[in-house]
Amino acid sequence: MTRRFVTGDENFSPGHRACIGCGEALAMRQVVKALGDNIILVNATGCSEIIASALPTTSWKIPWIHTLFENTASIASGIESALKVVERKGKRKKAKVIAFAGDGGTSDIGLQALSGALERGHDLLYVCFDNEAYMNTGIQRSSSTPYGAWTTTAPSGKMSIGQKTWKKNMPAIAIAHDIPYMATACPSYPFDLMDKVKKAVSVDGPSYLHIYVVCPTGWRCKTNLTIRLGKLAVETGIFPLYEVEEGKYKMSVDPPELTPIKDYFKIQGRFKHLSDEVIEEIQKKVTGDYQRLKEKMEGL
Amino acid sequence: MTRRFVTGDENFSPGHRACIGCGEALAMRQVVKALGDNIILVNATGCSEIIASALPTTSWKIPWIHTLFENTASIASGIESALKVVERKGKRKKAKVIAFAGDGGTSDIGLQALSGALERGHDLLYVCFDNEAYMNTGIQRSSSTPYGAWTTTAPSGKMSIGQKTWKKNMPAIAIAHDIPYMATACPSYPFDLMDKVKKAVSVDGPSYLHIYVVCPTGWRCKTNLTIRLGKLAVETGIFPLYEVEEGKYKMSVDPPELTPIKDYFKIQGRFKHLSDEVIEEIQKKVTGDYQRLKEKMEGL
Amino acid sequence: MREIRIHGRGGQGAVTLAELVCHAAINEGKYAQSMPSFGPERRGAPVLAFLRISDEHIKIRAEVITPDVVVVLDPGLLNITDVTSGLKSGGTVLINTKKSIDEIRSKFGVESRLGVVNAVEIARETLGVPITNTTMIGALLKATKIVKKDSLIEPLKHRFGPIADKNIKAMNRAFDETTIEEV
Amino acid sequence: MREIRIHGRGGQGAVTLAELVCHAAINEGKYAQSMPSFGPERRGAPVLAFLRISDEHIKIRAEVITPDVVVVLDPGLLNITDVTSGLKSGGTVLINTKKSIDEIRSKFGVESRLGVVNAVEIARETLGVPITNTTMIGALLKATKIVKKDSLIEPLKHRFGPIADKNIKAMNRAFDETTIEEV
Amino acid sequence: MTKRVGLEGSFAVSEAVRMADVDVLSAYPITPQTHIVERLSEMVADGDLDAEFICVESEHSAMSACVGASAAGARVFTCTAGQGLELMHEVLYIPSSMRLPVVAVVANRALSSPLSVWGDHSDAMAVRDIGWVQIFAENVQQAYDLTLCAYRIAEDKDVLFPAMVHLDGFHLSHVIEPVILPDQRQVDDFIPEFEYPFALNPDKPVSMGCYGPPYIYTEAKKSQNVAFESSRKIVSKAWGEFEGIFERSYLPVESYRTEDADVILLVMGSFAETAMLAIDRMRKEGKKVGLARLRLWRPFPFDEIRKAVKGAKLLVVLDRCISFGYGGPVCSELRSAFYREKNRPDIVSFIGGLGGRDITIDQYEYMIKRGKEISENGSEEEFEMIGVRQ
Amino acid sequence: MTKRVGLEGSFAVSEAVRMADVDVLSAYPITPQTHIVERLSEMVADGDLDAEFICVESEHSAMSACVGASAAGARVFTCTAGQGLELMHEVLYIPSSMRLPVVAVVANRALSSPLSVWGDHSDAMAVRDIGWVQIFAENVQQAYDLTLCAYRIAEDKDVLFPAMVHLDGFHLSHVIEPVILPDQRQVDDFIPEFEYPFALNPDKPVSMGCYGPPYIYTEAKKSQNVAFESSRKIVSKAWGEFEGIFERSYLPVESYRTEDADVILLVMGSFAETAMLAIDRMRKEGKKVGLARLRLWRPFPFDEIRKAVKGAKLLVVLDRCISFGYGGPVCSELRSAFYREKNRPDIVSFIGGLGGRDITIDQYEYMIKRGKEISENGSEEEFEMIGVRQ
Amino acid sequence: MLSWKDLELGSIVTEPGNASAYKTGDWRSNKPIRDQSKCIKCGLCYIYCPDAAVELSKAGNYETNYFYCKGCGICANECPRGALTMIVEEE
Amino acid sequence: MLSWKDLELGSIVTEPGNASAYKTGDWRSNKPIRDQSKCIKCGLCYIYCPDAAVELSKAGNYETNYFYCKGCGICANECPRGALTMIVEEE
Ligand SMILES: Cc1ncc(C[n+]2csc(CCOP(=O)(O)OP(=O)(O)O)c2C)c(N)n1
Ligand SMILES: Cc1ncc(C[n+]2csc(CCOP(=O)(O)OP(=O)(O)O)c2C)c(N)n1
Ligand code: SF4
Ligand code: SF4
Ligand code: SF4
Ligand code: SF4
Ligand code: SF4
Ligand code: SF4
Ligand SMILES: [Mg+2]
Ligand SMILES: [Mg+2]
Repeated sequence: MTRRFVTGDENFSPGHRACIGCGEALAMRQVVKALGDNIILVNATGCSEIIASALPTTSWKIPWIHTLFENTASIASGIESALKVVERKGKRKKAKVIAFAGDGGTSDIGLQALSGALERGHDLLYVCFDNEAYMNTGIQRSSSTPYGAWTTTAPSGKMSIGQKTWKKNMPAIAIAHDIPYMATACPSYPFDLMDKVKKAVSVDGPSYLHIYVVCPTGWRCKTNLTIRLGKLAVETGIFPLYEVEEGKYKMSVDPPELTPIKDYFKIQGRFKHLSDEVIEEIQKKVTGDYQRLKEKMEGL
Repeated sequence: MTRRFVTGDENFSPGHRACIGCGEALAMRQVVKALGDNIILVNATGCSEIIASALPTTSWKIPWIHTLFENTASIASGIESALKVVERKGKRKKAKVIAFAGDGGTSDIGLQALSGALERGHDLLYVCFDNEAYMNTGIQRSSSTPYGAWTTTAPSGKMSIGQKTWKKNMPAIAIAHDIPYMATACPSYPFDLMDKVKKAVSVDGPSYLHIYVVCPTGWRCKTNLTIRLGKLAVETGIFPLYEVEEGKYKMSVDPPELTPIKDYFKIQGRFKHLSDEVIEEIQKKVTGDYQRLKEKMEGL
Repeated sequence: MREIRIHGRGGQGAVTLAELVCHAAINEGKYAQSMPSFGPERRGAPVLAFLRISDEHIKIRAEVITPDVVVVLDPGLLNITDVTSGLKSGGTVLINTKKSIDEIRSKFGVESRLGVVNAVEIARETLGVPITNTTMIGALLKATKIVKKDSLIEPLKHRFGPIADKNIKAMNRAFDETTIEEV
Repeated sequence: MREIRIHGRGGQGAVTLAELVCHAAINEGKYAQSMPSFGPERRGAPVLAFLRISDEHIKIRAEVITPDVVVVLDPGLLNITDVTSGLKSGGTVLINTKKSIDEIRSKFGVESRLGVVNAVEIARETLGVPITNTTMIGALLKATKIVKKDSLIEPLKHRFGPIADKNIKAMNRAFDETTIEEV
Repeated sequence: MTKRVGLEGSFAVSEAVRMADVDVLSAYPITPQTHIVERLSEMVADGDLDAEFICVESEHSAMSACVGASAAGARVFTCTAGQGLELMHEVLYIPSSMRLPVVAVVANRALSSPLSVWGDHSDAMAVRDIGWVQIFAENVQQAYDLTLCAYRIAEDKDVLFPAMVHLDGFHLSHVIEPVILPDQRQVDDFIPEFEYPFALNPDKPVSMGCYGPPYIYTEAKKSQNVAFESSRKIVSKAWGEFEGIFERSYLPVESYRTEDADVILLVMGSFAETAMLAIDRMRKEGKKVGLARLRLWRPFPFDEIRKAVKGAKLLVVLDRCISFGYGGPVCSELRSAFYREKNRPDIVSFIGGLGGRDITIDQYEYMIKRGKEISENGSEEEFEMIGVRQ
Repeated sequence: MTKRVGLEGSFAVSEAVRMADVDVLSAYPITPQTHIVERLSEMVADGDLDAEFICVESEHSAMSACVGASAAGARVFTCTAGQGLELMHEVLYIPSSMRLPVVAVVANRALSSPLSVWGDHSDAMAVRDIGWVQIFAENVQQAYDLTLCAYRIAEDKDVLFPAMVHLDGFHLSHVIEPVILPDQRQVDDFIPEFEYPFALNPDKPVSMGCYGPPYIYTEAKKSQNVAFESSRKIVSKAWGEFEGIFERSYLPVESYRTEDADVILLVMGSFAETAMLAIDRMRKEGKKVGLARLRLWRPFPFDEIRKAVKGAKLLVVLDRCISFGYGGPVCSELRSAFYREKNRPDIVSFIGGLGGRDITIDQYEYMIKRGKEISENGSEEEFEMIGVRQ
Repeated sequence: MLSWKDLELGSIVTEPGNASAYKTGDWRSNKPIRDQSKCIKCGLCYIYCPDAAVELSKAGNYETNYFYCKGCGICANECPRGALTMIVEEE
Repeated sequence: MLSWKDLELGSIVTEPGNASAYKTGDWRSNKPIRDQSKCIKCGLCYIYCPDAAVELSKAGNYETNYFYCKGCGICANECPRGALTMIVEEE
């Protein structure tokens, strides 16, 4: 059934070295399936890059480039501009430029390059794979790590509950750049995800996709829970699926009632130290944020 | 009259080398007046820094540090953290840390450092002096330069109307970081400005002030129009004065009717090449944006 | 100096095994050194860890290429790697397996001194999870006496806190249950 | 080689003066070099510009310290700087002023060859703005014949486009109206 | 048809970029480089140059965008100075190791702190290990010529390394001098249309920038260095071709009145011509002195410098950069290059011209004299600083 | 009471930081430095270290935050590696020129591209001009000791420069070895509470980082360099004090069996002890060979290295870094240091150990032998690369 | 063993997807077994596999490619029909 | 002329506000003249001056400090009473 709507090509070929059950690798696979062949991929340092490019091998069947951790959007900008001129001068036709980066590469060290690219209006799609920490280097906190989560640099301890800051709202920051298309997605909802990828690449100008990806290694959970946890993130309202087209908000999945976050927390090692009070505090924040987000939706 | 509400101290002492009629120097003066003595100032490279610190002299009477162009918020973060520990360890009492930067230092090269500082929740006030271009280096475009404006790197010409991108919305980006206090201000409204400075420093955590400052040199206007142009920016809705406290929006000045932008454009050299059509296009955008902003206001 | 190489999979604790024994040796006043194979290997991928123990300051700082002892945490690795590679003559191979010594010898052609123990079963039963690194320490100590068994207690306690006791038990059981065939 | 130093204020076009004459000289086939004082001086602040003209390739690349000619764009500068500093013996000072040669000599003690012209008035009347740089080119040419007056036409056209003619007029008028006193 | 015009150094560079028909420009303004970006912006705005100008938000992105554009097969240009070159430091390693022929012009500037917008060679020296071709200009004509040459060199199929042209901040970037501009056809002959062999292209997918485990990293660096070293001869070849077309010649090491010189002064960049005036003066007094300039700094011209200095007893080196706690980098590398030579000159080290400080003709003369003293009697110090107020 | 424990290199560094009672930590994770930040995070989370840990968004900010905190009078620490050190390159000049005693530990790592998380000295060499005290550790004990010493040195009122301790990525950072930990009181004696003379403080306002026109820039650099040079003797003094308290001794240049050596091998960092094994083997065969290590790299120990090599005919230098188109930086600087000496050894250059490639005992032996050959018969190449697959 | 001369310019890899020769099946400790009789060909196991280890056979069946399957158990967990069972990999 | 030995550690400036000795009045080409009789002491000229060149005298009058006044004309432009006039600076 699925195969009818989805290409059988795996331009991100198997044989990659992601951890067993990696949600990021899965998301990459789904995104690449929806992208087609006429693309050029720019990859930030991070799991997405390191699992697929040990010299002298590559998992990539489409043109792919990695240079550094923080400059992905700028490399992509350069390529996009080059393609523009090269096409204008009649040398070659344009391809769509796609950037892949983790949450660290996006909301921390690569934020400025991204902001610049969005502001300048390059015709490219930037995809952030948000596994809520620096996983490639071994589970350090990022600004995208959720409040209360354990990481190696925001460990729980006598003086610490784990991550002390609330998750940076990258989708909101992207939207504040007034770009034509922004959406959130999760590979637990593959068709929604692939639809959004297609919409995003069809836009002329910058688009941004923020994809929630489960990392069993960093989240300290079983490898077979990758899909389940992604669904729970959506069903609890922790990671709402929505899109913003030309400033208009639309909810993609709107559960009639939000599942309590503790259902999501309890199957992950990174939250196991949290007291009921802290969980309650987080529950309030999640509910409130979800409510405020829904208020932005058109036709509600 | 004025003097009754305002300190006579000039911690930013005269003898500075700003251009004749500089709006940035004026804004700095007003901000510093409202800040009091128990502060430490961190200054990005830019006009604000270069006009007041030629070795072996300084215009500053409060502790002041400049290092580079892009790292102002990070230097400030370091100082703030140091003061925290030093106070905790009983060595010295805290002072408020203030960061000064231009629009380039804020919305371009220093954006990431700023975003990090806001996210981490340091107790500091970041002030952006927005003169809508890189003035210190001679009027190059920044992402804060308004659409259509001439600058040396976005010159008008046969193939160009000047700046081709819409002004980056730094206040919106700051708000997307969920900080406790954000406000826009302009030294043409000195009491509003100074009130906001005082509110901003009284907040515990990060606050952001975006101050519109007229640059007669870069805007190609007469030196005596600095105040007038600031008022026009507000009255046309080009630069609305508002504040956002804990997510709640409030308009500071709300003209019953917006002045047409051409009144503002026509006394500045940087817009003189614009056709009526382009001005019309900009007028629409200004009106629309102003409307959308007003919709966010509480109790409207 | 004795050199030990541990074969495992990312996430199985090969490095922890090396570390724990290293600490034990140092606490005994010996010189010791442990290190992982340096690389970005992921959960599931075959990995190595290394250990050296000596009576003098150890000056070499490189992967162990000619081990005196090889410890294999995951029997599946036997299918895909030659775990005996570089083994010094007279060296020992210790394998977590439910197979017998003879089966191993015939199936994988291991000719050296060989020890086997069903560490998965021990770990499942003692720890509740099939994590075999602390268990295999028992086998290592049985086969080599490289450190005293008691010397492991403090490192295990430090590392595992409340679940240290279970791990000590697993180690002890493996010590008892390891079968070694000299050659 | 002849060396010229121009005194002005940020925004008054001292550098442009140097550039225009430099271009004129180069177009005549001469060697020439012009440069600003290197620094972050702001609109209003006293600034310098430099010009060298020679029949050979110019190898020195430093500020002019011992000028043959000094051009002063803003009379106010006389109050705050010694514009004659380093002037070569036999050198010339050219000042935009409404004062007479005698007044200048007595008030500021200038003893060298001296030229004055009311460039502000000329600029106001010809250009509509008190920007005196192109005007003072007229004075410079009158005093030194360092390049031909016609040689300025192309550079002025290139630089000022539609308003070049007015500038040419201002230059010509200053050329005519400059009073020079030899010593 | 060539023409002789007055051009500011920055405009001369811009002309070269325009005539090279660059596809993508990406740069961030910084004094004293600003006039280059401004002039290029005008050219693009006026349709005189059909290129995309990416107005990036920082130098880090400027270089990154160039890397991306170059990987996509475009001819690219960037320019920067001082702090800007520092901010892109990490990125600079990329085009040299990925073999992308990015061309950059650096208007040399001193480094903070204290902040200085004025020229010295600290920025240029901070990138000497990175594997870019580095060429120093000494006048405005050279700023034009060498920018053109940078494309010819970088894009040669036997080079494919990035190239950097250094012109001293203000002293060259802000000075107007006469320049001979060639005909466009001459330029087209000299730098033909460029096709990168592995441009990112869906028709022929490649992976660029895979990571290098220990198994392969040393080999990657060996192949990079061998290729870089061998591009030295292409530099000379390109300059030979340049001379054929444009009738001006360049050499990796250029000498001035060194034929029978006992003492040779060595400087780089815009100070060279002023130093010639000192040499002229001393020659007039009968002193056997000469001047050498490293036109090519990387790849380092070992053979050429050894030849150029042959016979001299003393080499006096002026560095415009200080490696703190060590000394002048140019002097250090020259000494190393001569270390194993049979008939090597003594080499004495001076440092000066920092942060925009000029060096006068007198000071050059002093260095030569003092250099001889040091050579004969030794010195307490590893180097001497010139023109510092005591 | 001292105690002997097994510690990973990264944990040893963390222990030193904890015992130094650092006030502000600011770092960004990067392999192979991660274990340091992780361990320190734990210490702070558990209340074992009363410090603010600023989890910055990049290395550029990590160093900037340290600069800010140091200027405010705090004792600070950061650590990084490879790309991270590169990304903070511009910022590194600030504490050295503003005289802020920031302490950084660098887990040396090779530079991209190709990306390598493994060790070599390219990152360390890329900062050799910047004016930081640079010290190389060769085992885990030294990683601990030298981190402590870095505070003692950096904060000395006659130094007030930032200091960097280099430990080789993985080879030291990820290896557990026995370490002798001192008593807290010993540490407190060694590094007393620190008060920066001009800390940012409203009670006594100063302006830091004013800009320097040409009028003053050269003077600023002169005073910086003189102060930096003279901090060399404080390094030795500090190590003397260290020995007094902790009974382990360090020297700017350390020698191993060099007494009567004809040939001296020179290496830096974690390779040194393995090289000793090669020396031992050759000594057993009666060869007069020895080993020298630069413990202190900046300020460069001119006198000490000249003394240490006195009498040797040949110095064989192994660089773990390549200055592309030139050669090994350590070798180059050594040659320059010996250039004007009367009885100077021949110096031969090898490069190896790049991107995590080990050097075997056999290869050290080879270098010594091949070095002699080259010394006698010369070589086509300026340097030879070790362990590269042909 | 590659020599330095074998490396492509800039260490570029010119063989697209050559990493597919790497057998990630070697990582597997647990193995999914499909009961085709229960399978309704919904394809979820296909679209959810991080390692693209589920393939549609010519016959129209979904089958696990054990060359790549790392044994995460996602397919088994998500199969709406319980057609997949994880078993311990044989030694 | 400062020697290198005169510089403070790190070129720090320890004399707060010593730039106030710099006479920016020298930059002035136009000069504001105040007609105190028209002045209502609103202080706008004070609060709007970029150069802090308007001072309140002991007598309670606003007065221009020509040591600093650069002559921008802002005060004159913004004075609600037209109490300020710009005149050309004398030679
Ligand atoms: C300048 C620089 N700093 C740090 C690193 C180390 N580093 C590489 S990947 C990474 C974390 C990546 O995190 P994220 O972007 O979230 O991607 P993930 O690995 O989680 O998919 C870090 C810290 C680097 N390569 N370069
Ligand atoms: C890394 C770096 N890049 C560029 C510069 C050059 N630079 C200094 S200030 C400046 C522009 C400042 O613009 P803005 O922040 O808007 O402040 P303004 O001068 O307009 O007040 C630039 C480009 C620099 N100092 N450092
Ligand atoms: S660490 Fe997490 S994101 Fe990275 S490969 Fe493993 S599972 Fe995937
Ligand atoms: S350029 Fe503009 S902002 Fe800068 S000092 Fe001059 S007027 Fe003020
Ligand atoms: S998920 Fe289950 S039912 Fe669906 S195709 Fe796979 S095996 Fe068949
Ligand atoms: S177990 Fe995991 S890897 Fe194997 S086929 Fe199922 S989903 Fe794919
Ligand atoms: S603005 Fe005018 S009225 Fe007001 S105080 Fe100044 S001079 Fe007086
Ligand atoms: S003219 Fe300008 S500088 Fe002078 S007092 Fe008035 S506002 Fe101030
Ligand atoms: Mg991540
Ligand atoms: Mg600005």
